[in-house]
Amino acid sequence: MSDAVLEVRGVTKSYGDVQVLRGIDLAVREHEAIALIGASGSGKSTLLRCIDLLDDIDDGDVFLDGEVITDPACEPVQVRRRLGMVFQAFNLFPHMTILENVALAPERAHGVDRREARERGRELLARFGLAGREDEYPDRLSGGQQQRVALVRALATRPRALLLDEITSALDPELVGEVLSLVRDLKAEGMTMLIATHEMGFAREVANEVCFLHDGQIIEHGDPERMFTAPEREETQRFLRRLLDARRL
Amino acid sequence: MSDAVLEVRGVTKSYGDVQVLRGIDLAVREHEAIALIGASGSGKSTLLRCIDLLDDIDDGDVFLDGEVITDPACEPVQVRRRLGMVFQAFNLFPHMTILENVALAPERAHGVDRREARERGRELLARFGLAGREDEYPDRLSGGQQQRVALVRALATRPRALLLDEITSALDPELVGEVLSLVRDLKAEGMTMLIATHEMGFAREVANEVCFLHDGQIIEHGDPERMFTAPEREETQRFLRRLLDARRL
Amino acid sequence: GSSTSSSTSSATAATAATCTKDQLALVNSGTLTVGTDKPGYPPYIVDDKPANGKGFESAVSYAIAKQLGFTPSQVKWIVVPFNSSYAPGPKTFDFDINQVSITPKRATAVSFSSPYYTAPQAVLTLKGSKVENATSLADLKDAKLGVQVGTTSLSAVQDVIKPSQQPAVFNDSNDTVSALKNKSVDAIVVDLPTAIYLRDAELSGAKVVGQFAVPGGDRWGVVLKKGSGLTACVNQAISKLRSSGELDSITKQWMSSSANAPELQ
Amino acid sequence: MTTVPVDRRAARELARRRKARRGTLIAVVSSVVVLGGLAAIVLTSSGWPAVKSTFFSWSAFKTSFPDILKAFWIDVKLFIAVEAVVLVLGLVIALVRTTRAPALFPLRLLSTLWVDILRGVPTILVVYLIGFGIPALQLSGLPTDPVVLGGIALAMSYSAYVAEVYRAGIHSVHPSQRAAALAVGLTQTQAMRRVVLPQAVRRVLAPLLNDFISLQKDVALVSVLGPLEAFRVAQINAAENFNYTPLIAAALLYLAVTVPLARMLDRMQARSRDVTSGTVPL
Amino acid sequence: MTTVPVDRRAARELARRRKARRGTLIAVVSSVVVLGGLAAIVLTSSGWPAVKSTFFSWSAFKTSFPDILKAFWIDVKLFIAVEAVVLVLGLVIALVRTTRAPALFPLRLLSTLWVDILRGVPTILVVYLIGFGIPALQLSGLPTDPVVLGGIALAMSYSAYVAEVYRAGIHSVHPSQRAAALAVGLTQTQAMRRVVLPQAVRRVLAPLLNDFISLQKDVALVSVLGPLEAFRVAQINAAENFNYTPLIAAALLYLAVTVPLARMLDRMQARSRDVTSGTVPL
Ligand SMILES: Nc1ncnc2c1ncn2[C@@H]1O[C@H](COP(=O)(O)OP(=O)(O)OP(=O)(O)O)[C@@H](O)[C@H]1O
Ligand SMILES: Nc1ncnc2c1ncn2[C@@H]1O[C@H](COP(=O)(O)OP(=O)(O)OP(=O)(O)O)[C@@H](O)[C@H]1O
Ligand SMILES: [Mg+2]
Ligand SMILES: [Mg+2]
Repeated sequence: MSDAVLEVRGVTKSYGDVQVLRGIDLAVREHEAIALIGASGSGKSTLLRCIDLLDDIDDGDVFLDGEVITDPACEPVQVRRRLGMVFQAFNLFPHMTILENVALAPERAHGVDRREARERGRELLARFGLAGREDEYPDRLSGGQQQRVALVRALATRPRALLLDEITSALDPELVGEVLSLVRDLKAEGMTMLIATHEMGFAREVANEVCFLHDGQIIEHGDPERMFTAPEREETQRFLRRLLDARRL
Repeated sequence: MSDAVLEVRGVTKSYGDVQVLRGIDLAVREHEAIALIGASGSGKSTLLRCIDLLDDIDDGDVFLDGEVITDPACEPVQVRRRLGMVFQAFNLFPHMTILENVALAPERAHGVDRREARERGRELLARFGLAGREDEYPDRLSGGQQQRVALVRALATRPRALLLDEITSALDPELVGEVLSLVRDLKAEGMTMLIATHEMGFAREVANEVCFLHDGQIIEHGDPERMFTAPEREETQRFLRRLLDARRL
Repeated sequence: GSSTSSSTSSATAATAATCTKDQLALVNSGTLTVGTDKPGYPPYIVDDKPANGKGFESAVSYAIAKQLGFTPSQVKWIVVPFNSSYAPGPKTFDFDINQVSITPKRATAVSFSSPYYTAPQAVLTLKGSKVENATSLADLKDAKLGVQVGTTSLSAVQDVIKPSQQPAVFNDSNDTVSALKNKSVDAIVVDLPTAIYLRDAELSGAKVVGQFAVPGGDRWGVVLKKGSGLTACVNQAISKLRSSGELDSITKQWMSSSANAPELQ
Repeated sequence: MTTVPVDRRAARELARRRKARRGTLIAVVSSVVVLGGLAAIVLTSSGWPAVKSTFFSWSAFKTSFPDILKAFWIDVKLFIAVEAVVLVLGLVIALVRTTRAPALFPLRLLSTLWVDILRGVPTILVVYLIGFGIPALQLSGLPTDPVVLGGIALAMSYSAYVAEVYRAGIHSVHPSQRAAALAVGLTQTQAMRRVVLPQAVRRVLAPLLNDFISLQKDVALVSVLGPLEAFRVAQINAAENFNYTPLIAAALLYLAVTVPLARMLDRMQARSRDVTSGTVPL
Repeated sequence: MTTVPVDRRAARELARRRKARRGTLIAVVSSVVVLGGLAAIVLTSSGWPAVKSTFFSWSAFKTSFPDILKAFWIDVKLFIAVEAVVLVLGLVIALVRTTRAPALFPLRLLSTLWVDILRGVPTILVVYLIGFGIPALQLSGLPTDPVVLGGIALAMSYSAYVAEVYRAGIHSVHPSQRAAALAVGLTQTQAMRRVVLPQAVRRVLAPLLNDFISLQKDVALVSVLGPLEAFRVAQINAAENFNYTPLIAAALLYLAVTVPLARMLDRMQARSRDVTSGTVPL
């Protein structure tokens, strides 16, 4: 058994006849950030969803702190409480205020006292530059602010690791920076993270390792510097070239 | 009277107490592309909507081929038939097939014969790399393909000018390239365009002029090269710096 | 009893000459259209077929028709739900016969003939119920009583028995009987002929506790359109039937068993 | 670029206002003409006095109204009780119908049958079956009070309608909301209760209100079992005096409840549209 | 990284299947026990023979069914005609209520009144008012056929319900769809007809079906005006023979229409959810 916080071994997953994941191996060690890159439809979201047990896998194993969490005997709710996940579309609860969004899980899932949950929510929001907005509804905030709330919501339960699924791709470009810099801060504080992203510059800067997902397989992985400057596989090169066309490299 | 296809003069617009546009002046000459840049909330979408008469302006005038189209006596439906508009979120009609989406306006708004409208729709779709997908529903397509359909839908009525509202910002980065290259082709064919965009590289390459919208006013405009390398206004500089942070410059 | 209603006083105006078949203003000329609700129960209608001439109200109708000069084949029966018998505007019937009690208020909406029957109310219960052996109206005070909507029984109960609990009111005799069978009510109050019929035909172990008169008498008349010219002729026919004894013999034939229930005071 | 004529704004404002004014004028005039015409035709018709006295008689109204009002309390109490049961029962059925676990197939089948049958069968028949059938079974321990039995029958019938409304609402909430709720560590039940349902209910307020209003009126069906509720009292009054006015009196009582409910709902919907219109404005 | 144990997949599959099987078993057993228990209690109760003969008598069924079936055609014809009118009228009212032009305020007020009043007033009262009131006015040119008048009354009442359902549907379509339709050059009317409405209707199929089913059953109210439709025939049969079985027979006819409708709708909804689930999958 390795000392990884998160470990994925030979995970496969199909939707109907389509095999979306074809044997994924991956490990995230403590305080590390792994970047998951790859084209749309390559299976990034599916992998993160499977790790968070939001989808059943067909085969393989996922370990959290050495424990097999994909065992049918394992209680998914308990696992999800130890992980934090942030989605591309924020997925804030539109019928709750910002503070309610953040305090919901500590209170209901972790049994934290209501007053305390709100107090802590307030603090966290303040730390992420959202003081004074606690009682507003999510749709009053800009996209960048909404995504910051989503990050705070995931952090409020003090997760063992964070799963970030393209958390900036629904944002207006000039709002991307503020969210990325928060993730950068989290990394500096030692948060363990698995980050699906399209922000190559950011991946290069923050990630300890970059994995290129293609057609349900990690066909190339390694040091960020090398991955972006000297990719070995033709598919990786093609992918990076397309981003270059879109001026995203 | 200038020889501009589209001309905007002193346009103001408020939502309730908030003044969103504070006197916009702008002209797009034939075969020209003007890029409209600016932060989220600066009023880009509002301006384009006002030009397409999807919103009433408070003051000022908009001219299309020298004719005041913002006059209350002017029939908005006729004006919209002469302009094409593409939205950030594609806004395809989800209950119609791709071909029906494209053929709807020629048939219903321009009285083109049904058979002919579909024939022409088919041709256009094929030219934009969508042959064989005519009878699928929009949600079966990738974002890039959907946005290409939206472009085809706007072109199907042979508009005098195109209004493009951040048409790539809802796309996965590796799909951005394909849509941008279509717009590049349109420019080459001489299409007159007003383009709100966050893709600075693209704006720099394609636009004849770049206008920086800040807080409802065009506070700086000019040659793309100069705008990006030597912006005069402090607000422009700050905006560009933030994009730099997000690695979008 | 209360005085004759306004409609009966006009009877004198009718003459034999105006009451011939050809002189009458009918819904369908040449035919006497008679309305009644569906289903009709014995002893008023037999087999739910008013046209068979059997049953008290069917027989009365044919007797009136004969007086007016109609042959039985010239009498046409139509279904008139009770609640539509008093709708304003044109009527689909020449007269409607449906055990309708004559009251002055009702007479403001329709015209009534002079009464063809005066019905006593009866209390019907199941053997073993707590009111089985009641001998006076006072014994019924604490009973839960059931009645049928649109009948005089409800006001009879409220005005004469004055029970301590509100009576239960049902849509038709079927529901009323079901409630009695289910013991949701201790007894039901209906007109006497109906009580006898229900006891004999629809319930086993039922008993008519007794009969009582409604103050002023529950007098039934046929319903006609307000101000109908036919009213006088029908009244004339009824009074002829009464004076010739024919009404009496029809009543005896169909309502004979009415007598043998004890009077409740 | 040339300058904007200074009087443009004023001219535009004027033109707009003139157009609006003409529109209003046309609408008002046409409404008044049509309605006034109809009213004139009705009021001058030869039958109007007869219609007026049978449907809109002030004296009949005055004498019947107090009784009807008193009986209306049965309606109100029964309505509130049944509505509470229906809201819960309908929700349970909807939740069962939306589960997908193969293990729950039998329950799903049962709830589908419940909905299909109880929605398809006339409510009055359910009232008969429960109201006359249950006491006829002569089982001890079962309720025999006709009001209670009628209430049970109404609750059964309406739970089927309301379950379908809830189900439509639940389906309309995007699955990503449930995923987000599970991801923060809520259980399936909590995710449903705290995240999906509040949004689902908000979206089906209008059809729910439709069913409330229907239920309020169908409370009158309980009268076939004997109780004297408002509409029955009105019917008795109508039959007694051969005058339909008491029914109008009863209808006014219904309106006094339903119209404020509808207005309140309109306001709630307007507000919830402002606040929770969705995540990303597309 | 270590290798995956080869038997993992099989083990997991097995465990999953065992769990599912146990779940099914529990569900089946509990359903059977509860239903069987209920059935046993009912069937062995001392009153069951009486209940059976009054509600479920085969001979009463056989004798009444042909008459009821014949009368059912009136229901079917009337239902179809009224439903068609309701769908159009309800739509018109909903469209008027969703306009915002200040000029149309009087029309909006009228349609709000229409909805509030006709939804709040018991349908039976509308049937009385139209069915007895209109002929009583003695105006020439107006229909006097009770079936037609009853149909008009039902259409008025249900148009109010259906208008509210449509309105909810229209509000649920994102304004950007309308903007896109206008932008390609469609008129307001075309945008509504071709783009907004098709999507709106799909979203409110379930509550619309609820209202269809209610209407189908309320067709029976027309019988107060005289026509003998199925439920009325069943009631007469029931009252005649002191047996409720004919009502069950009528209910079976209703179910024969509504259950297939419900199943069809379920399938339509499932399909439309697949095809038009929205633009961007968030
Ligand atoms: N619920 C589902 N049912 C069927 N197919 C699905 C489902 N979810 C995802 N897929 C398919 O699985 C594949 C992988 O999807 P996934 O969302 O994991 O890709 P991704 O790498 O996250 O792409 P993106 O960058 O667009 O988010 C796609 O082809 C997608 O169509
Ligand atoms: N219908 C509306 N009602 C009220 N305010 C509105 C409305 N539409 C836009 N606004 C406001 O007008 C301002 C300008 O919005 P607009 O959408 O034009 O900006 P934008 O430049 O297109 O931004 P983005 O890059 O996010 O699309 C914003 O502050 C916005 O909140
Ligand atoms: Mg993804
Ligand atoms: Mg915009």
